[in-house]
Amino acid sequence: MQNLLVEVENLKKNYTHRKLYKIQELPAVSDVSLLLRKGETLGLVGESGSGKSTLGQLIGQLLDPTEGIVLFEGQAIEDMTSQQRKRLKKDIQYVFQDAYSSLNPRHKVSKLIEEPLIIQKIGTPAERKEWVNDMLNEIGLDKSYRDAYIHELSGGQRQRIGIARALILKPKLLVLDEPVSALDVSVQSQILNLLKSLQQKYQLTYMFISHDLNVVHYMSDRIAVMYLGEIIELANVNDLYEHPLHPYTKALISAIPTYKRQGEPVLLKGEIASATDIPNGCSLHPRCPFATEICQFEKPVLEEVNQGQYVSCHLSRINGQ
Amino acid sequence: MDYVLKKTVSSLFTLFVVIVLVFLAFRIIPGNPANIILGVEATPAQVEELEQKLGLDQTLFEQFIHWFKGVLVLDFGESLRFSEPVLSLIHERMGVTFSLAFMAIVITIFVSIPLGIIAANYKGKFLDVLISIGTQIGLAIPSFWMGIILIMIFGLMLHLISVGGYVPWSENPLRAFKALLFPATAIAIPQIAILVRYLRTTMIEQLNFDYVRTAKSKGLKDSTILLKHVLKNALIPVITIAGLNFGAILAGSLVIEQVYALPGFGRMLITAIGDRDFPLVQGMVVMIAIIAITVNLLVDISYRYLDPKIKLK
Amino acid sequence: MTTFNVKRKPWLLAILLLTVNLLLLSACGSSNKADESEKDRKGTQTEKSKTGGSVVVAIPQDLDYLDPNLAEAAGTREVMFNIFEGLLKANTEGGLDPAIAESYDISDDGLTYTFTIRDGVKFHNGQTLTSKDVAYSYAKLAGLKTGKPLSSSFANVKKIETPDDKTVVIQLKEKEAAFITAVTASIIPANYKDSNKTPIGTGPFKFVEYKKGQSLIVEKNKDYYVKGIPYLDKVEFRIVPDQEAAFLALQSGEIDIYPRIATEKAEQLATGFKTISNEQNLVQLLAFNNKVKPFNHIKVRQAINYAVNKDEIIKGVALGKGTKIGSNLSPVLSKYYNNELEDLYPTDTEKAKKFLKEAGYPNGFEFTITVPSVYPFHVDTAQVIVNQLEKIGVKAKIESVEWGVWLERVYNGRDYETTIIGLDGKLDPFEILSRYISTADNNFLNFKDPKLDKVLSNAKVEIDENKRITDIKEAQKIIAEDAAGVFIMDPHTNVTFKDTIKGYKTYPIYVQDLSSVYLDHPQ
Amino acid sequence: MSEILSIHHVTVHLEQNRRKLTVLSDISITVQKGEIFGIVGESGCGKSVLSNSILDLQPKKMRVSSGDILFEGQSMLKKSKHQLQKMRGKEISMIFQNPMSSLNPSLTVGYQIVEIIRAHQNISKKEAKGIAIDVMKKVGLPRAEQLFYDYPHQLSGGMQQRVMIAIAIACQPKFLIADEPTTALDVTIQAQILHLLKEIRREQNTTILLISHDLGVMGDMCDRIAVMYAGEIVEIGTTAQIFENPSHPYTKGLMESIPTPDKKGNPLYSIPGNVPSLQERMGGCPFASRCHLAIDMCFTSKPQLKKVAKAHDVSCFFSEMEEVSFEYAKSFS
Amino acid sequence: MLKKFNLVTGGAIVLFLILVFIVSFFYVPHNVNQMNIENRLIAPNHNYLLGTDNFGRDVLSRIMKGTQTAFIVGGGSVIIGLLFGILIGTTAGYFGGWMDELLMRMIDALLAFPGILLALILVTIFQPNIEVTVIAIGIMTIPSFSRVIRSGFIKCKQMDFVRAARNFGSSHLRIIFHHILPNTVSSIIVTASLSFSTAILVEAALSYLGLGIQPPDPSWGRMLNEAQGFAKLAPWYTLAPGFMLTLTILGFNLLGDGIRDLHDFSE
Repeated sequence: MQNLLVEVENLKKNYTHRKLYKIQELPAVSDVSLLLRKGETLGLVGESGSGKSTLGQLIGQLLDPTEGIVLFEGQAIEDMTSQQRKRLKKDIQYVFQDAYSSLNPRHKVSKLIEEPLIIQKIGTPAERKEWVNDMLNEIGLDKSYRDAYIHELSGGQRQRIGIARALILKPKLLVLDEPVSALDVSVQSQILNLLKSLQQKYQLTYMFISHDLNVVHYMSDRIAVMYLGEIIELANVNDLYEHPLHPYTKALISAIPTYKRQGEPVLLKGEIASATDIPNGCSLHPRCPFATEICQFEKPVLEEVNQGQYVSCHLSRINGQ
Repeated sequence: MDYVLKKTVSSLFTLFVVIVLVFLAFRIIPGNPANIILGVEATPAQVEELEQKLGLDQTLFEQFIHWFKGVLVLDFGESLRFSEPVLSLIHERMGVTFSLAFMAIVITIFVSIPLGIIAANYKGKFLDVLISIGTQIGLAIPSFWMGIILIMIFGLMLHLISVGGYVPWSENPLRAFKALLFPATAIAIPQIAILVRYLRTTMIEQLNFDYVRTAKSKGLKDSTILLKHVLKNALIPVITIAGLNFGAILAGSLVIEQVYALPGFGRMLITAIGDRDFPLVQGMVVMIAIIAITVNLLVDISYRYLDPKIKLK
Repeated sequence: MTTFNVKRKPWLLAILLLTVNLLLLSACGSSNKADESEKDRKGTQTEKSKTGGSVVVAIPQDLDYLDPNLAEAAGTREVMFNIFEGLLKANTEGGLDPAIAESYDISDDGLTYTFTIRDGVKFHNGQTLTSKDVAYSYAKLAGLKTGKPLSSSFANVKKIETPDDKTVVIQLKEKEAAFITAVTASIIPANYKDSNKTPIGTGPFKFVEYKKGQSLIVEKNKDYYVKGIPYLDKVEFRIVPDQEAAFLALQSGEIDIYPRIATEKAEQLATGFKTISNEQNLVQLLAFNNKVKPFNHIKVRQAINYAVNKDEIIKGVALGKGTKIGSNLSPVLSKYYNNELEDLYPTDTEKAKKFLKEAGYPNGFEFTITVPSVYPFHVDTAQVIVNQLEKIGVKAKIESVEWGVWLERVYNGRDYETTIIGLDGKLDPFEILSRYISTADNNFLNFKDPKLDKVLSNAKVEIDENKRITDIKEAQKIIAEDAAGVFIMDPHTNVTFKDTIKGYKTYPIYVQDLSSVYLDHPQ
Repeated sequence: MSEILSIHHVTVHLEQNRRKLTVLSDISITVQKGEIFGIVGESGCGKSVLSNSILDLQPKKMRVSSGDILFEGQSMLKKSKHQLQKMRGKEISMIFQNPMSSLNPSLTVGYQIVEIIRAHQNISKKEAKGIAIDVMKKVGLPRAEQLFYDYPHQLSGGMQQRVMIAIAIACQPKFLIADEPTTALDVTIQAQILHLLKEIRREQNTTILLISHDLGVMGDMCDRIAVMYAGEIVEIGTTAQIFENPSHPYTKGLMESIPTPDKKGNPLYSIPGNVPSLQERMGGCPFASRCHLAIDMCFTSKPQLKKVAKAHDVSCFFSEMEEVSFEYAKSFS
Repeated sequence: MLKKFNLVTGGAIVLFLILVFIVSFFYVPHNVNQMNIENRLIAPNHNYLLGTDNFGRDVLSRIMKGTQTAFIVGGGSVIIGLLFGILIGTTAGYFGGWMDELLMRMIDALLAFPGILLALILVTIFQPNIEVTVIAIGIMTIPSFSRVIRSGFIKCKQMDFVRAARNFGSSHLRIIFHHILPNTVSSIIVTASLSFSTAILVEAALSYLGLGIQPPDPSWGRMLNEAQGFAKLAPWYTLAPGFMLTLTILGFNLLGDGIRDLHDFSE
C-alpha cells in the first residue's frame, strides 16, 4: 500500500435544496470508492450531470463530503488537525476549468502565482519572487508577463498561470477539472504536453477530469466512467477503450465522432436523468438498449470483472467473460 | 407555491420589524399628544386625565400589545386627535393618494416604455442622446422644485391647474382628473427617468442575446422582434424596478400632496406626526408598509411567473 | 393668539393647538382701520341688493370637533363663531355686545350674575331658546355634575339657576373680574347629543355640511334675531393648509377671502383684490429662561434688549407690518396698554456692551435660540437677532425644533435658554399677564418678581375698572423693566379678498365673522 | 449536382475606434446542392461571421466590403431588407451553437415554431400548430403535444437543440446552416443530433453548411471541408483529402495536435504561438508567424488558393513541393 | 460617445462644484450672514451678481457657502452608509444563511419606510442640526450600499477565484478584503456617487421643510424655503438655489453613470 496516495471509500455528496418546510437532498456523488496511486493519472469521464466535477472537488478539498472517507497518504482527512489540514492544502491542488474566472482579475500575474505562498507563509519576499520567476519559466512564460493582468492574456496563457499557481506549493496531487476544454485544439496540445512533462518532472499524481474522451485517453493511465453520481466502469485505458464492458461506456466511446467511424454508434435513448429523480435499479436502464427486467429493479454493484476492470452492470457478468 | 409561501413569511417578518420600529420610534420622540391636544394653558391635571383617557398611562409594553392585537385584525384604534377610527380616516384619504399613485404609474408606463424602446433602438444616435439628457435632468430636479415650477408655469402663467380644486371622483371625475394630472406628472417625472434608463439598458442587453439573432434568422419583421421578443424579456426586470419604486411613488405623493394641497394620505400623515397622534401615525405608516411590502411581494411573485426561467428552479 | 401667520408651511394644524380656552373677553380693542366696513355699510346700495350670493373662505386647518363643548382648536372656533353664540358676543372693538342675553346684572359682591334672555331667539332647528338651554350648556362646561370643568374659565362657577325661561342666574365661588368674558361660550339645545355631527346653534349661519379635511358649508339663518343679517346665502370654509395653494386658489378665483395671507404674497397680487391688515393681539417676544445662566442676570437681559433692533425686525421680517411693543401686551387693548415702554431700551450697542461687562461677560457669550420650525416668521426673526447680537459679541445659535418638541421641551420642560414665540392675546389683560406670576403653571420664562405677583393678585379680583387699569399698566412696566424677554412686536395680520366683497370686519380675536359680509354684485 | 451557394471573394471589415479591421479576407466557397459542406477552424477564425453574413445576420459593425454571395444564382447582398427577410427561415435556415440562449426564454416552444411558419405561410394558428407538431415529431421530440406549451428552460440541452432544428426545418428550407450545433452538448447527445442532421439531409435533400471547430465531427459528417485560419481559407477539399492528405501546414498541425489513441505515449505536436488577434493581422500568409516552414516571402505576400488535386485547393507557397511536406512530417516525429 | 459624454460632463460639473467648494473657504464676495435690511431683494447687479435675499444678504455668497453644507452632508452620509453598508452587506453576502435573511429583512424594513419619513423621524428625535441630518441621511443610504455590496459578494463568492483562494487556505478576512471587496469597488463607487446626490436632495427637502440645516447656515434647501414666498418679487432668489441643487445632483449622477459605463464591458 506504499504507493497509494488517495483512498476514497464510499464517498457521498448531497446538495441540499432548502425549501421552506423541508430540505431536499440532491445526490451528486453517491457511494464512490476509488484509489489513486502515486504518480499515476486517473481520468474521470462522464456527461454533464454525472457528478465528475463534484467528485473532483471532493478530492480536491473544495467540498466536504456528506458521507464517506477520504484518506490522504493513509490518513483520514476528517481526522486531521487544522495544522495538518492546512498542510494538506499544499499537497492537494485544484486547477479550474475556467482559468479566467479562477484568477482574480485585479491582481497581476506575479501576485497571482505568489499568493499561495503568502497565505501559507512560505519564504521571504525575495525568495518568493525568485520562485515565481522560476515557475513562470517552468510553464513557458517569459518574465515580462509578471506585471500583466489576466485579461491581457490568451486562454492558453491563463491556463498556464492557473497551473503555475497550483504548482508553486509543490503539491503531490493535482485535480485537473476540464483544464483544456475551453481551449482551441492547437493550444490544447500545448497544455497537455506541459502537464505531461510537469508530471514527469515532479512525480505528480493527476486526477484528470474531462468530457473529451480523446483527451482523457491520451492523458490517463486508468479511467473511471461516471454516470449519475456513480462510477459505472473503472479500468486501464487500453482495456476500457478496446473492450468497454458497460453499455454506457460503449455508447460513449462509439459516439466519438471521427473520420471513417467504425460502424454505427451505439445510440442511447433520451438523456441523462436529473438528480431529483434518479431511476430505480440500474440508473441507466431507461436509456440502455440492452436493459433487461432485472435492470429495472436491482441496482448493480461495481465488481471486478476482468483483472483491474471494474464494471457495474448486470449484463457484464454475462458479456464480460 | 413553496416560493410564494417563503416570500410571504419573510414579508410578514419585515412587516413585523416595521411595526415594532414604528411603535418605538414614535414613543421615543419628545412630544406628548395629550399636551398637544390640550395646548399650552392646560393644567397638569387635565393633561393627566386626557392621558388616562387615551391610554397613554400604560406601560410601553402594554400599549404595544394592546395596539398590536388590534393591528392583527386591522383595527388601528382611534385617532387621538379626531376621535375617529384610524382605519376610516385612512380609508377616507386613500382615495386621493391611490388615484395619484395610480395616475403617476399610468403616466410613467405610457411615457417610459415608448421612450425606452426608442432610446434602445436608436442607441447612440441623436434621439437616444436627447432622451438620455432628458432623463438625467428629470432625475436631477428635486420633486418639490418640479412641483413649484409646474405650478408657476401651468398655474400662474397658463392657468391650467386648479390648485385645491380636488373633488372626489364620484362627484366630478373631470375635475378630479384635472386636479390630479399635474401632481401625478410631478411624481411621474423622476420615475419615468428611472424606468427609461432601465428599460433602455435591458433592451440593449436583450438585443445582444442570441435569441434575437434566431428571431431574425426566422425571417421575422424587426417590429415583431422588438415588441414580441425583446420587449417582453426586457420588461421583466423593469417590473421589479417599478415595484421597488412603488414606495418612492408613495413618498413622492407625500410631498406633492403638500405642494398641490390635495387632501391625501401624506398630508394627514405629516399633520399627524406634528400632533403626535400615535394611533393615526402608526396606522398610516403600517398601512404604507403593508402596501409597499405587498407590492414588492406581488412583484416578486409575478416576476417568478413572468420569467419562466426561474419559475421552476 | 399664536395662530399667527405661518407663512408658507403646511404644518398649520399644529399652530392652532397652542391656543387653549380662547375667551372672548370684554375689553377695549380699538381698531381704527376697520372703519372701512362702516363706510361700506353706509354706501349707496340698498339692503335688498346686498343680500344673496355665496363666498368661499380659505381656512388653513381642519376642524377638530364640531361640538363646541369639545372643540379646542382656535381654527374651529374661528369658523363656529358664525354658527354659535353665547349670552354675550365680542365685537370688532374688543367689547362685549349683548347676544342671547339682552342685559345682565352683577351683584355688588361680584359673585352673582343675572342674565335676561332676548325674546324670539330660535335655534337652527326652529326650537325657541330658553334659560334651560343656557343652563344646560354652561353647567356642562362648568362640570357641575361631574365635578370636572370642561373649560377652566367656568371652573369658578358654583351653581346655575333658572328662575324662569328668560332668566339665568350664575353664582361664582369667588370674585373674578374676568368671568364676564366666559359667557361668550356657545349655547346648544338642552340634551342635544348630535352636536358633533350636525351642530345646532343660534348664530347667523346654519350648519349644512362638513367634509373632513375639505370644507365646512353653512347657509343663511333666515330666522336670525338681528333683522337683515346675514346677507350671504351660503358660505364655504375651504380647508387649504398650504399657503401657496391657497394663494393660487385665490388668484384663480376659487376662493374669495383669504385670511392671514403672508405680506409678501398680498403685495404680489394684481388688481381686483383688496387687503386689509391689523394688529392681531399677539405678542412676539424673545423669551429668556430667567432661571438659567447667564439670563438669570438682569444686566444680561437688559443688554440684549439694548442690542436688539426691533424696527429692523419689523422692517425685515414683517415687511413693516408690525407694531412695536415694549411689554407683554398688544396696543390693541388700548385701555390697558402702557404706551411708555416701547422705547424703554432704545437700540444702543455701546450700552449693551457696557451692561454685558457689568454682568461679567466682557467678551460676550454663546447661547441657543430654540424656535419652533413651523413658524418661519419666528425663525426669520431669530436670524435677524443672531445678526444683531453679533455686534455686541454675543454668539447665538438657532435651533429650530418641531412644534411638539417645542411644547415638550421649552414650554413644559422649560429646558431651554431662549426662544422666540408669539404669545396669543386674550381680551382680558389679566389672563394675558398672569403667566408672569411666579407660581403660574404656564410661566415658562421662569420669571419671578414679588412686586409683580402682588400687583397681579390685585388685578385679578378688582372690579373697579380704573384701579384695574393702573394695576395692569404697572404690571407691564415691571415685566419690561425686569426685561423678562425682548418684547418685539404685534405682527399684523392681513386679510385679502376680492374687491367685490364688502363689509368684512376684523376682530382682535381669532374669528371670521361673515354675517356683515356682502357682495357688490351678487348673482 | 449543382451549385446552390457560392461565395465570391468576400471580404468583411470591422469598424473599431475608426480603424478598419479585416475579419474575413477574400473568401470563396462553392456549396453543391445536397452536400454537407464543413467549415472548420479555431475560435476567432471568422467561420461564424462567414455563415452569418450569408443572411446578413453578422453584427452591425461588420460589413461585407467586397465580393458577393450568390444563392441559387441570385446575389444575397443586393437583396432588399424585405426580400432578405422573406428568405430567412424559408429558403435558408440556421441552427446555432447554444440552444438555451438562442431560444427566447419567455415564449413557449410551440409559439416559437408556429411563429416561423406563420411568418412565411398565410395560414391559421391552428393549422400552423398542426404543422409544428408534425415537425416536432420529425425531429424526435417526444410528447410533442405537451412539449408544445413548455418553455425552453424546461427542456434539456439536447431537446432544446431539437427544437432549434424543428424551427429551422419547419418551412422546409433548401439550405441549412448549422453553426456549431453540438458544441454545447454531451457526446452521446451530440451523436443523436448529428444523426438527426444526417437524416434530414437524406430525407429532404437539404444542403447543410456545417460549421465546427471539431475535426472529429467534420470527419464524421461532411462531404467536403474548408479549413479557415485567421479570416482566410487555407485549404478546401473532400473529407478524405483533408484527413488523408492534409496539405496546408496549419491543417497538418491541427491534425497532429489532436490527441488520438495512436498518439498515446508520445508528446503531441503543438503549433507554437497563438492565433493572431484582429489587430495583429499583417499582410502575407496569416499562418506565417506560427509556421515552421515560413520564409521571408510568407510574411510579405499572400499565397492564393491553388489546386493540388481534383477538388483540393491549398493556400500555401509550399503546397506543390512534395519534399517539403515530407520534411515537415519528419520535423515532429 | 455617450459614455464619454456622461463621464466628461459629470466630471466637469463635479470639478466645478469642488472648485466652488474650495474657493468658498477663502473667498466669497460678501459676508454670508451679514444682513442689511435696506438692501433686501435687490435684483442681480454688478455688486450682487445673483441679487440679495429678504434680509439683504448676498445670494451668490450664500450659494457658494451652500456647497460646503452640501458636500459635508453628501460626504458624511455616504461615509456612514458605506461603513454600515460594508459591514451589513459583507456579513449578509459572505456568510449568508440566517444572518443574511435577518439582515436583509431589516434592510427591507428600512426600505419599506419612505426615506424622507425616516429622516423626519430621526431629526425629530434628536433635534435638527447638521450632524443629525448627516446621520439621518446616512442611515437612509445604508440599504442601497448593503444591497449593492451584498449582491457583489454573492456574485463574487461563487467565482472560481474566490474558491481557489479558499483552497490555498486563505482566511475569511483575507478573502473578503483582498479578493472580493476590490472586485465590488466599481459598483460601490457608482452607488456612492448616486447616494451623494440623493443625500443632497434629501437634505434639501428636509431643510426645505425647515428641519434640516439650521439658519443662518446657508443650505440650498433652506434658501429655497426662504425664497419661495418671494417667487414673483425676486425670482433670482428662487432660481439660484434650485439651479445649484439640480446642477449638483446632475453632476454626481452623470459621474456615477460615467464610472459605471467605464466598467461596463458588455456594450
